[in-house]
Amino acid sequence: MTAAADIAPDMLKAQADRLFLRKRVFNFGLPALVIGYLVYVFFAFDVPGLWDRASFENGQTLVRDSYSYKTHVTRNNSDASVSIAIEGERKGAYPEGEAPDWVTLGAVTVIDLGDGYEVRFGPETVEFDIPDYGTIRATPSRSAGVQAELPPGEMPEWINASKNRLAVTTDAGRLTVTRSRSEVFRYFTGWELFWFTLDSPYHGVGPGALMGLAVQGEAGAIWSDFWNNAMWRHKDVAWAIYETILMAFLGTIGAAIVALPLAFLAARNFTPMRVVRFGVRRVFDFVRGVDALIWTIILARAFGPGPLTGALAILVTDSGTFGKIFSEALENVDSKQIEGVQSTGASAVQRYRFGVIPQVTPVLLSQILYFLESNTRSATIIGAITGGGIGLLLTQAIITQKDWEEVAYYITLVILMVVFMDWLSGWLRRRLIAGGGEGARKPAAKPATA
Amino acid sequence: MTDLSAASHTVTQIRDEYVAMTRTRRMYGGLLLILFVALMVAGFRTADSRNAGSFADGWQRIFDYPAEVVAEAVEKAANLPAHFVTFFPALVETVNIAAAATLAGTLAGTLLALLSTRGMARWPRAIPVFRRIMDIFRAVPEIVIALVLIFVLGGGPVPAMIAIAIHTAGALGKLFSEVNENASLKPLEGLQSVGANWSQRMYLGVIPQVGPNYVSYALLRFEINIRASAILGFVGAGGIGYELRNAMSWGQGRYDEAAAIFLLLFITIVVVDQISGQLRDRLTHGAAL
Amino acid sequence: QEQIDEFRIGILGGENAQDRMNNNQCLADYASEVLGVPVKLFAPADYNGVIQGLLGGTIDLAWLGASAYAKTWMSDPEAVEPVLVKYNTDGGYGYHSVGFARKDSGITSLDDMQGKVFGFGDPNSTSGYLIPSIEIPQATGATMDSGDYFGEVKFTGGHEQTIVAVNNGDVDAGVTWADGLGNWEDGYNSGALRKAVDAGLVDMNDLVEIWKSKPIPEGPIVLRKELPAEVKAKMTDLMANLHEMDQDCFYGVAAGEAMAFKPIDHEAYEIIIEARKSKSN
Amino acid sequence: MLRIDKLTKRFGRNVAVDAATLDVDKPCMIGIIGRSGAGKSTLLRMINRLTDATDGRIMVEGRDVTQLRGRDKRAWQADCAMIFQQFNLVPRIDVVSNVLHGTLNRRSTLATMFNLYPMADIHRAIDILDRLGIAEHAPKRAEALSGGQQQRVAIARALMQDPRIILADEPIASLDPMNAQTVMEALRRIHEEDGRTVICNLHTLDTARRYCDRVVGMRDGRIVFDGLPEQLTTGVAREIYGADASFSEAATSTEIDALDATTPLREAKALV
Amino acid sequence: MLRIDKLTKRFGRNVAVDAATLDVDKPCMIGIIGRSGAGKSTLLRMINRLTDATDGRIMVEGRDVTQLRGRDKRAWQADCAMIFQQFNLVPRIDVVSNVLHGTLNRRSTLATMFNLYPMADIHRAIDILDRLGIAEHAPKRAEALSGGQQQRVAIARALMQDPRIILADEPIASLDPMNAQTVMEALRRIHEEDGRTVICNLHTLDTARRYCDRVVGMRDGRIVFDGLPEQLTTGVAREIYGADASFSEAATSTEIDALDATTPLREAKALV
Ligand SMILES: Nc1ncnc2c1ncn2[C@@H]1O[C@H](COP(=O)(O)OP(=O)(O)OP(=O)(O)O)[C@@H](O)[C@H]1O
Ligand SMILES: Nc1ncnc2c1ncn2[C@@H]1O[C@H](COP(=O)(O)OP(=O)(O)OP(=O)(O)O)[C@@H](O)[C@H]1O
Ligand SMILES: [Mg+2]
Ligand SMILES: [Mg+2]
Repeated sequence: MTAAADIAPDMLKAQADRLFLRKRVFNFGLPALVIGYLVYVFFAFDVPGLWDRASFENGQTLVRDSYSYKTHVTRNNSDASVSIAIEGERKGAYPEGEAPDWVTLGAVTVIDLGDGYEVRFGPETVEFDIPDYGTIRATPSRSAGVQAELPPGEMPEWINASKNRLAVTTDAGRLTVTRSRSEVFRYFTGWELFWFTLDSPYHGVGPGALMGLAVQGEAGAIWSDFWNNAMWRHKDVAWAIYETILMAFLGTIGAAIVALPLAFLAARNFTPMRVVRFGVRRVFDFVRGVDALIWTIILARAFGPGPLTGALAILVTDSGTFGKIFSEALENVDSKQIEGVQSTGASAVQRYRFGVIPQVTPVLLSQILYFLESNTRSATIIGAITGGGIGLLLTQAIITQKDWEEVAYYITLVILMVVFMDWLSGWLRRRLIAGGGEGARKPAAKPATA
Repeated sequence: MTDLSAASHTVTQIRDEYVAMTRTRRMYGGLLLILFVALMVAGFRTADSRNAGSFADGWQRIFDYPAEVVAEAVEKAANLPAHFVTFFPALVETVNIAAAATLAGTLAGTLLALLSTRGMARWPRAIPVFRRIMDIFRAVPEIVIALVLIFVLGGGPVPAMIAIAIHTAGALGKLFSEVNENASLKPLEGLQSVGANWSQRMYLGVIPQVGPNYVSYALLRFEINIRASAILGFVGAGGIGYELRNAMSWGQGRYDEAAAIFLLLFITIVVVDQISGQLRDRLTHGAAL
Repeated sequence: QEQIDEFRIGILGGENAQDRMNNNQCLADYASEVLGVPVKLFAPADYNGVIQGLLGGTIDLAWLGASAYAKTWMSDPEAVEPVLVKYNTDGGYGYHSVGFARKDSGITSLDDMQGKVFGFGDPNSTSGYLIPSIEIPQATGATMDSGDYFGEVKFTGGHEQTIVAVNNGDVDAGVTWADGLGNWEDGYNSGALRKAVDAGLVDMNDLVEIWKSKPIPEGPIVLRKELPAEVKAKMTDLMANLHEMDQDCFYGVAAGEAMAFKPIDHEAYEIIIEARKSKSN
Repeated sequence: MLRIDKLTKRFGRNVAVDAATLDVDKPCMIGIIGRSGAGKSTLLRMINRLTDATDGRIMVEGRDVTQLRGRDKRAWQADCAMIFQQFNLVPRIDVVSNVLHGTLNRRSTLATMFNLYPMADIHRAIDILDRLGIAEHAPKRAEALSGGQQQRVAIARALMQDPRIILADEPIASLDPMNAQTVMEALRRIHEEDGRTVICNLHTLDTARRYCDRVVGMRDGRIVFDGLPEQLTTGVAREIYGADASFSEAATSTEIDALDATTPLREAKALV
Repeated sequence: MLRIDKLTKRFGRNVAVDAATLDVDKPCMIGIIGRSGAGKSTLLRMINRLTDATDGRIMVEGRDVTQLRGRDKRAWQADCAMIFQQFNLVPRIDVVSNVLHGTLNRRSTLATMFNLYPMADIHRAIDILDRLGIAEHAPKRAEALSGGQQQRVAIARALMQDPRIILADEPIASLDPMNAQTVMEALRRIHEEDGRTVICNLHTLDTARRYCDRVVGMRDGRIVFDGLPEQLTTGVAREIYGADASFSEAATSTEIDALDATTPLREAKALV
């Protein structure tokens, strides 16, 4: 208070001006630094070039394909046989002589694509009626390639014709004609055959009717047809999810069991020997620093592909992480309680059991549960490499770049699975760490040390 | 204090009640333990039987592969420095991916956190929406986003960066909103009373309170993201992970490369770990930003 | 004679994991019948997974790519022996590495590729990397180093990625595999191009072939050497007769039309091994 | 100047402010008293528009303030400064910046983000701090100041807004008597020297009597007394506080004089 | 019975306990007084072997306790219970289990790991709690109890050890006067009824005078007084505490009586 007297307001003002100058430098400097860095990254990553290279058509295909399916109608031009298959797959093929109602089989196979679009596979020539454009004719032959007759005028960009191949892409469907075959793809919205494949008697039966049949004692058969669906393979998917969660569970819990005793060796207050502590900590750092994925590859030699390898990879990495977190928790224990137990003449093990464990349990438990959730995500990725779980199905479906509806399905399942594990671990945390507003908050703040 | 209630309880009664309680507790404890052990054992056996090799046969061979790599690396130790130089740009790319993604993710996470904290949200009704968005951001593994984006954008660092940034936004958003919940709302009300708009309130009222915590979490995330970006390289997103995969899957003949890349990556991870650990310590224990 | 208590088959990538498992399930069933032990299928995403399994003794049978076989042999010559190979309908057991570009790029041969960007697939792939990396330099008379003949040489990560990359213009040309039978505009009878065409990813009208390798031997079906002789004989027998026993199953296992699995031995792959050795540090 | 007309606020079933009507025709210093939960805070918060009214109007120069939205509402808030019991400063930020927050409404968001306050504003902030006798703390962080100093920073922020009305919600409730006196005197001086209207929630009668020109008593959300401090007899006070005969004014006092009398007793004890 | 002979403890240069010599030949209640840092806690901790002595001996029935190792040391600890200022209970565990920790030394490690205590012990634990008047809290978690109750749980744990000697390190320092009295009375009763020796660090003279048969004064690690409570004059106390003439006993008092005298003053103030 007395100091006020000897500092004149003018001096204070000058001081404040300097303060604000400094603040502004900081305020402009920091964003400038960030922006500068982003600009550097922008060019280092060649983002402008990326924009040119980006194929948004692929993106559209992907999005469209993820909620729709296509039915292939294929004519083998050498033997004139016509086959119809959902997604062009054998498992989705219509039995010989059968067809969906928009295809009329016969000498001339008529494919009605709706809205006036119609394709006819004739004995020689393929015809495609396109409203507001006209009719395209194409005649494939062994010798002369594919001879296409287009309506007069400039060829629109959705038609791609060459000597040996004609491709027409319209909203109603796609037609390709080559020397060996003519093929029509018609797109439908939905995940076809999700419940039952074509060979199941329950295909196309409404939910109400299914309920009725189920009541009449066909529940087992219905379930089996659904469960063993060859197209979507619900059974395998269920197994895959189970395997993924199993990897996360075994890995996380195993890591906790391994890490707990080791953590005592890395805690200052329990291991006075610096050398031991230093050694154990570096081991933790090492196994943590090598990512689980690399452990997977290393372990694959010993155990081969499969969920156990994945679980062990998680176990090894997380032992390091848990070791670090646990030892930090141990360093924060209250020594009073331990002393209290010690003063009764308890042995070292009893001291740990009653003086230490009750104190660290909430922290440990919440960490373990937190990691259980995040490891479910890791297990998805690890599974992709080591050969198990939903991760493999997902990455394979993505890499082979077809069947985006499967990709969409798997992604949905993965999200649901992780959200479920998130919820489960939160629920367990609340249940197990009862009575602790404190304990319940910790996990959130703690992943910090992860 | 409690003598009133004591009077109505005789010691025998208390004793019986406690013994009964102990019994049930022991029983539940025992059951839980049995259940847990059974789960572990059953889970292990399933995993073991679905694995190509069993645990019992394989554990002696754990060091076979590393030994092979190390042996070749030692034999060609002279090549290592050259490899370090060769792969350094890839390492820089990996670190750049992690840094840019952390930066972007932190900014997005901050926004999401502010929008989903009670008392701060711009549109209080939309809080659950933003929370779900964060949940989903967090739930999708980076690898999935990266693979899908590679399909659209082509390979390279950008898909990886976007994938990691999305995940980071979700993860940090959740942590940040927990930090926000512990921040005092009083300064906000103070700013509101002078007629400050939402962004002014957030920037001047919230950020100064939570800044150090944010930075600390973001640094931690940076550590994690370096690892993640290396891993995404494994699936074709560029950077050192990609080189590591190429070298590792080539196998015999390029293990020296693999070892060099691995060392480079490992050293980076440890160094960043240490630096960020120190910084975070200073942020949480020291005062200033 | 020692006994085995289970038999493990590793399947390599290239197709949807589930499809692969499904296509090979019939083989597993037959094998189980013949051997009298449970048979398990494994389909790791990476070539490496199966190779490590073979080396570590946790996979008993696998159908490897030629390069992958060479890698396995180089790591441990005593680990596996090749027994069978797939013969194509034309009676050969080779396929090709095919170089291709976008038609509108104006590139029609390797000569036009000077200074342009070239894309390999997976560095472990025979057709996607190994063979072209030997044969193309012979054709161009320069190395495959970035900036020497090609402006830049990259790995895209796999056959599918190469096709997408070329189609998108990320790389000017790339290599992938094809059986070399049938017509270009169909993407040949089988191969990565054909799959991409069927999936609607690319239109063959937009692509041109700029290079084609000499025939590459198909990868062998290998058995772990340590297996009891009886088991090896039974499995070899089973697979060799699969096309007669069950046409559908054969189609699935061979991943398409083929003639049969016929015997082969290590010599056929010496050339690949040589190629690989020349590429190692 | 300011007309509050049947202003009502309901929280669910609970009526926090019940048809409060108040007319302020010339700048004056008004003290609002009433016991905890009487609705004092809610009333002020409605005037500043921190809380929306359920019913009724607040008329200022012909405009109904309760109807303002967005930019207009914020402009009104800038015109009617608020001072809080807990100061509500940004603790980690320096004092001048906290004072400068008073100008936020006039500055663009971007400018404030980069601390681009005009020099003139910065100097004025220091002048205001000087007037309140805490200029030398200008560069310190707000949290480093004592309660009384922080409250004066809050007053400085309010003055920085150059408001016509200053609302103060129990500005001295968390201060010790010494600081309380300084703060009340500052408010009084501001009223007298600048001619601003000051409306001040107080929880002690004697403070209201000592500093205010007019006292408003609230009970259960309703305004039950509105008059000169002199009219505030113990009987009236008892009615406002709903207290029985045991009510003693001293119990609510925070005046230094009242306390001074008790201090020696404590010390005496310690010396026994 | 217990002979402490030139017991010394050095922490680096600092001599915490300096050749303390003490002879206890029959069970009695001893109060140790001395100001903070005098070495009281260190002395008790050496007796219980929580801290190792630097020099000197502690003879009990012909054995030198300072030389005991491993099992023997733990057996001695079990025989000489310790009560701490901060209770040192395990807060998350229920009261009975905390008391049962007193039996840890007698039970096998394995059995205790799973909390498998014999029924007889459980019953005895509850009886002891009942004796201390807190039986009805038996199933609660220790952290749910008030300080005085927790200290009684700590005493129960000590009794559970069935020790010959009970060491109490400022057992009432963190308790309010009401609870302090209960705890001291409990300790006194235990001494009288069971004939156990109780050695109790205290920081107030009057407590020592009131409850102890013998008072030991420590100053700078040395024992400077050892006698009957009656011998503890203000002069002696000044010497022990190294205080000057302004020293007043009441300043260290926590007795209820001493406080009662001051309470009316406070109330009086409130009624002014
Ligand atoms: N946000 C709110 N939600 C629900 N009820 C509220 C809220 N704010 C205030 N109330 C209720 O409105 C009534 C008036 O509260 P108000 O805070 O205005 O009283 P006050 O006179 O300022 O009391 P105090 O002296 O305790 O500050 C109280 O019954 C209170 O419980
Ligand atoms: N673990 C230790 N390390 C170093 N010095 C110690 C340690 N414990 C005690 N001391 C020192 O020994 C001296 C005696 O401490 P002690 O705790 O025995 O005193 P005390 O009489 O119990 O005091 P108080 O009333 O504060 O508990 C003090 O100077 C103290 O600083
Ligand atoms: Mg209020
Ligand atoms: Mg002490």
